[in-house]
Amino acid sequence: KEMATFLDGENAKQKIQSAVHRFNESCFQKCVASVQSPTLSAEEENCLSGCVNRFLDVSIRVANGIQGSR
Amino acid sequence: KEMATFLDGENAKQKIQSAVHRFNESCFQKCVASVQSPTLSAEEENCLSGCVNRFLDVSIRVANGIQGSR
Amino acid sequence: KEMATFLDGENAKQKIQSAVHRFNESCFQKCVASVQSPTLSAEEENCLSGCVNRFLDVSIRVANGIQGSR
Amino acid sequence: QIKQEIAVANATELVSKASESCFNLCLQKPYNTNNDTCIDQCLAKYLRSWNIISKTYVSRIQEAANAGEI
Amino acid sequence: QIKQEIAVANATELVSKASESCFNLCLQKPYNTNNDTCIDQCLAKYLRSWNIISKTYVSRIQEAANAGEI
Amino acid sequence: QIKQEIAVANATELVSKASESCFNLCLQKPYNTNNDTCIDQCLAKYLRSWNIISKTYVSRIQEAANAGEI
Repeated sequence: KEMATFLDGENAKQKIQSAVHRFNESCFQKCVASVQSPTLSAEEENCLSGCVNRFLDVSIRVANGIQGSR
Repeated sequence: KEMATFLDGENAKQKIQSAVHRFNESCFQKCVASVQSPTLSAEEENCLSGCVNRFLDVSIRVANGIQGSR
Repeated sequence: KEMATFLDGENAKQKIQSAVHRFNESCFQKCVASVQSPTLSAEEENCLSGCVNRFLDVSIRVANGIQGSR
Repeated sequence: QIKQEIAVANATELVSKASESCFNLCLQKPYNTNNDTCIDQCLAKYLRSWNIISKTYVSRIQEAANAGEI
Repeated sequence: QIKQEIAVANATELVSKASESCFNLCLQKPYNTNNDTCIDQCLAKYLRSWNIISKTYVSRIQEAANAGEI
Repeated sequence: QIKQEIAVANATELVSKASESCFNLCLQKPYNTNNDTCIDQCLAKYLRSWNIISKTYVSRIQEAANAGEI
């Protein structure tokens, strides 16, 4: 029983990590066009957080839309 | 035995569904460039069915070509 | 025990094959722009081996960089 | 229960792929605002496209099966 | 031990995705020379981006959980 | 039997990746006609590329092993 709870928790953590990898790959590509310094510009940071927030908005809308169309 | 047949059938269905997801992702990207209405134009529909048909033609030719080259 | 050694070996081979598939997909796309003949030009061959060599250099540098940053 | 797991996996895959395609078609940098109308129309198109791809693909498999090719 | 396997899987994924993004931003055909400064700066940016994406994503999940949506 | 399963998996992966690359290099919208000559030449190039990538990659691993790095 404790093992199952532990595994569920690890599983959830793992899903979150995978999602962050996927979002970061896609948003980094969209928001970071050049590498002149090791820090992100304010514009890039703004773009990155917008990218992940809008992607979540879209995913929720799409999921609801698909459920509604059934 | 019945369970095995059931699983084989589900497995085949699942493979087909996965292929449709893959084809749709790729062909939608190639054929649909703008979203001004919720319906597909005749041109887009023609492009989509051409895309999946040609992709299957190419896959069959490539599979035969690889077998022949052995 | 022998079975385990056999499986380890097959596993390593499989990992190498997967990496070659991945590198080839990416480097072919970067280095081969047209298909006028069935042979690779000297320029394309040079680009392909450069691509995989540089990709390995980058991966090693990134792996060391990540370990160092902990 | 296996059927249900497959259905869930398919729905998840559909949400994920439709969201990515529609994000790319409907949103622009720096991703500060939503565009719900575009997302809804895009999703409608994506589902229609899915149906075309699925029908075309399944009929090709049917043909091949009837011709004894598979 | 499961925790450790997940950590290794995550590090591998991070190395692989960061390497690909930074290869694309820092190297040009025919890939005959390295560009270590660019790779180091790119990796620094990639890790900073990862932190932003991760923080934003987790706080969205938190919000949704607090609102009883999930 | 495990060896055979790996061989099948590799062939499937090769067919799938070569088909996608060659589809993109040889066919144009709206995908109404085939281009078999282009596909055959593309496949020949893809397999030659595979050999170069594989040889280069394996020799890099060999070197690293000889130097005691892995």
